[in-house]
Amino acid sequence: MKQSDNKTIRRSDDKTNYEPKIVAFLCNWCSYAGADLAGVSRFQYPPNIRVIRVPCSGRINPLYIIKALQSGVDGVLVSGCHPGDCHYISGNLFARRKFALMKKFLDYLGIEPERVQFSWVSAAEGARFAEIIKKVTNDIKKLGPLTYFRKDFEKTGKVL
Amino acid sequence: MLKEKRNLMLYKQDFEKFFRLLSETFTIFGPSKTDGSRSFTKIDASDEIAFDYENTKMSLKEFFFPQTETLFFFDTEKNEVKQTDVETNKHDKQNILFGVRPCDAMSISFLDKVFNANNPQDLYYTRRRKSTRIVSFACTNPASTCFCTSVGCGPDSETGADIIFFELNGRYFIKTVTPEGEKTIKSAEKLLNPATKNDIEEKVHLMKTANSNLKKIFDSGNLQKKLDNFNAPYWGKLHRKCLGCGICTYLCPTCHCFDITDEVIKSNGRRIRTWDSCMFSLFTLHASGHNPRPTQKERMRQRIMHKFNYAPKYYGKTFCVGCGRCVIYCPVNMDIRDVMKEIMEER
Amino acid sequence: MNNPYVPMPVRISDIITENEARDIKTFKLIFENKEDEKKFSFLPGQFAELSILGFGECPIGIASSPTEDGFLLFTVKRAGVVTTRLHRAEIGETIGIRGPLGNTYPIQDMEGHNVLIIGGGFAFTTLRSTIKYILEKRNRGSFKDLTVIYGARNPGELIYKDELWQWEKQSGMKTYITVDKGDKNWNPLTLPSPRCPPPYPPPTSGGGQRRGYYVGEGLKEGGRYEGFVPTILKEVAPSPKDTIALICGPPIMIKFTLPILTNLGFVPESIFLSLEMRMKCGIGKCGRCNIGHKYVCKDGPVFAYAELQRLPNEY
Amino acid sequence: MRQIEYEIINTVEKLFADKKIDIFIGYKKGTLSLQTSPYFLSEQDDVRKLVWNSFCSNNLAVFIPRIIPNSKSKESKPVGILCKGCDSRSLVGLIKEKQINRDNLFIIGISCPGIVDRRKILSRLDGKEIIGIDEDADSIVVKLKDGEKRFEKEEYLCESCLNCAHPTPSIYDVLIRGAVYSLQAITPDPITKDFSSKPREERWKIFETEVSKCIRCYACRDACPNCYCKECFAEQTKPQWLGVSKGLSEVIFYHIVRILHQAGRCVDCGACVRACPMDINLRLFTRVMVDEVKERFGYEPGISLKDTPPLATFSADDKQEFMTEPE
Repeated sequence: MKQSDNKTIRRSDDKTNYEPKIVAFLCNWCSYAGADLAGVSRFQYPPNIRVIRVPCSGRINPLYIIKALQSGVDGVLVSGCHPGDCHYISGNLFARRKFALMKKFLDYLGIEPERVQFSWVSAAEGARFAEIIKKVTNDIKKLGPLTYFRKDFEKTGKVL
Repeated sequence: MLKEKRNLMLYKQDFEKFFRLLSETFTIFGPSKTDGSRSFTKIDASDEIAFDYENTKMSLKEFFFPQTETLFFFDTEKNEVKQTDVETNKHDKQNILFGVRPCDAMSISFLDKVFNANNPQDLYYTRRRKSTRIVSFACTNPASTCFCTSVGCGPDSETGADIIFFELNGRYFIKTVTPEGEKTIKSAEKLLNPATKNDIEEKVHLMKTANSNLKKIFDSGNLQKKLDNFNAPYWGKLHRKCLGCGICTYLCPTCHCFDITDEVIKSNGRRIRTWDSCMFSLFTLHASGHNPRPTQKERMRQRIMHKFNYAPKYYGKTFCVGCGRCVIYCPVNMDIRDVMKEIMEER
Repeated sequence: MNNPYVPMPVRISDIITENEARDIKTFKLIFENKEDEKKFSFLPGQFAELSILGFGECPIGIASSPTEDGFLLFTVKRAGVVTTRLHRAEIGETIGIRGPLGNTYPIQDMEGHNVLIIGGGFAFTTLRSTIKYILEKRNRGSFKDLTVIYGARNPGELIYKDELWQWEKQSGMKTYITVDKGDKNWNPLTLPSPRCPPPYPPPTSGGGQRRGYYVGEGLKEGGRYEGFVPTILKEVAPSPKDTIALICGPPIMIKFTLPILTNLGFVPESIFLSLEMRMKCGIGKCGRCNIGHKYVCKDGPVFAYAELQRLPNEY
Repeated sequence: MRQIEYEIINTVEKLFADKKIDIFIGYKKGTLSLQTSPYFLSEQDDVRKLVWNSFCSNNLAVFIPRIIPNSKSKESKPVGILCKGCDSRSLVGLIKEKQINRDNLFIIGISCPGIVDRRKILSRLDGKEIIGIDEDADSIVVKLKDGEKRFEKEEYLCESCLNCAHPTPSIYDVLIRGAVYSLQAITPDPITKDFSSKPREERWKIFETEVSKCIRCYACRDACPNCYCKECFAEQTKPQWLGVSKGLSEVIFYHIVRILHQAGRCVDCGACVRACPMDINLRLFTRVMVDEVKERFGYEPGISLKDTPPLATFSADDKQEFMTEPE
């Protein structure tokens, strides 16, 4: 996760003009193409997402999501092909089960469910992609920055 | 300069005053009642101290050699080391570790040999060590898991301590062990009286009972010779129930192995040292994939040998103080006393 | 007071790719601060911790000789996190160094004696330092005959090639170079011409016939071979008289070399090995590189075979 | 209890006599009161040292992947093992995930009356030294220097045993029947139900305080039979997912990912809780996954060798109410 584009998104703990940082894991065959389509079709959506392209939503290990949250993002979106449309036949259906458990568990621990979201976006759904990004960004904006377990040794690294 | 160790008495009703006088010049740490004497924490009032604890869960080493320590901070963008506060920070206020068990106090004298010795000196450890006095508390009621007398320690061992307290009936018998200890109690001098013959007798009697409660299970000198047999058959068996977790080494007051790694967030980074354990499979894994200790057998052997054979050869001391933490907390009840017995019985 | 954990800055002034597989590179380092350079006095056999901020440290043997002024050489094989990053480094980059660490080859004991150097693979680094040290004009007189036996998997894997070809020709030392498997340019010495100097530079096409290594007598001036180091050692059969042997190489090579040296009549006290272990602190505190009660980082990495025999066989 | 102990000893003796096994894993008397220790015995060893009581807390299945390293290799003789209900469920998981071969095991199943939590008893003794222990069907009698103390087992069982649905082993070669502590198992477990009813901030606070005690000894992982990965994510260096410091962020990361990794595998044996030296109440967080897997996929790990693990399969009409839809 390269964080060189800090200029465009200024993060601030001040809630009013706070811009969340969101990582979007997009499946190569549908959602990534959907995002592309949203771009070429000029559908406007908030610039808060950083896209990481993955071969399939089934490739997502819960580890990646937790790592992203720990590394300083405020929310994560995972998006893949609609059920039945997976390029690898059933990758997204396996993934759906993992997502269900993960969603439940993070909610149970006390992390807001809006922090980690999952969606299906096909290659033809540019508009839907833009809508989903809008929703996710708004949700996370409302929650404010994630402070739960972001790694920050500047505060804790003090010696005795 | 201290000519001889002094024996002093303090009445229990004066302890509160004594504590307050000391806390004017020192920050006091001790086993606190609030966290169930899990570790040594800052004590603000004398009644927070848990006197009757057996042993803290975390050993004293944590205080001088914390689980995670920043060696220095750096900036990866500028590619430069920002100095730590080890050189710059002056710690004006000195610390007292109060109510340390003699075994823990002794363990610090071992860690001194590793970190404080001039070969070269470990500044991080030394700095804390220099600013800290250890006031130990003799054990009058040792736990069933204690085996300090087997490894050359004891319920009234003075090694490593600056002052040692003995709890007598209604009063404390205080013995100053080092010049630093003498300086420590200077401010509370007026509360202290010289010990009488009676007091000394009572103390001697008290420790006799405590000592008799501790069974000597093995002799560490003989054990060292016995362990010279590196390929003894028992190594093939002993480790079998070991899970390979790091409880025994992390809770051990003398285990001091560590790892050095870098952590980076954006361009801020720090080099840290963290506890590591010879029980972990990755401990000795080379980058090439070769591992000199590939199975739990070798790792278990390393732990035992390091404490009872290598350390005596290298530092002249058996690196075990018999605190019993590894015995209490091992999830599979791998009792080091049993292991020792088995080794001693082997012909 | 010096903090033993803080690295000194050094600049990479040159990078040489040593082998065909391109996973061994030699880095030429120059101190950023002159005082650091003065403090860094070492002898052949010692190592140092190279550190890259954000990646960590790795212990590497010093390949340059103390007689080479103004720079340090480190030959690094790409293996772990730090070395992989180091291999991506560019000339001009600043890295860190901590050292010198460990003990040295027994230079004083070696003085006035013949020296036999046996190296394998890329573990030749500290041995190169030793050879350079001995060959230095003002030191050369202190040592008697110098014999070098060096082997690698194939000609492409030989490191310090330029110097090897030079040493082959140099008088006052015998250089035996061997590869496990030669290629068409590798021209091992063959029976009819035992004293024939090796072709230099290696022929570009055709080359000599590959007929395996030479078996026989009379090879006194060194040469090129095909075969494993222990085998060549057996053929070369250096005299144990008044000789100190230094070995550094992969464990398997060491394992087969030691019995041959013993058979030749070398006593364990005259054989010195340089060992490798996983290290972190390099100053005998972090407690992972011990072999028995010796720390490889502090009491080693050089051990007399006699000493090693008394230690557990766990490396 | 004694009766069952004899039965175990006789069975094992016979197994050795018939040359059916070379090694047997059971329990022997521990060196501390209220504790037993895993016992590896071969033919030469003393079979009569085997014990069976309310303190046989270790999940012995954890040793199986370590001593039978390869699932494909057929050992000449199977390994004998004493299995409680939860141990056998762990074994089922290992067999299903091809870590071991069923033919390599000789399982002496034992229906389990529940394991007594020694920490619960110790906390009632105020650090007094225990001289002896007596056990009958319903209670534990702890003998102290100054008298005795009686503890009703029912109150002092481990949390995971209190809500155990399958105290009788699901697979075995020989089953030794004994008293089974029978309580109606409830899903979801009361502790998770109670926890989920708390406000969000409080839940996180509890989670944070619990795991902040962690010293990263990895005992929870090493005591877990289903944590069999040769290389754990926590120790990987390429890439390094997890830092090695004791910081809260790392500890939280480790526990979340470990628990998620165990989802669909965890048989709620409580081995991690009992192994933890810092008394972290791990079950508060692990149990919820067990309940969720059962509710969502109708799957209970370790019950049958036939059904597919929930995350290794799917159904076209799995519920997906949690997916984000545009507003």
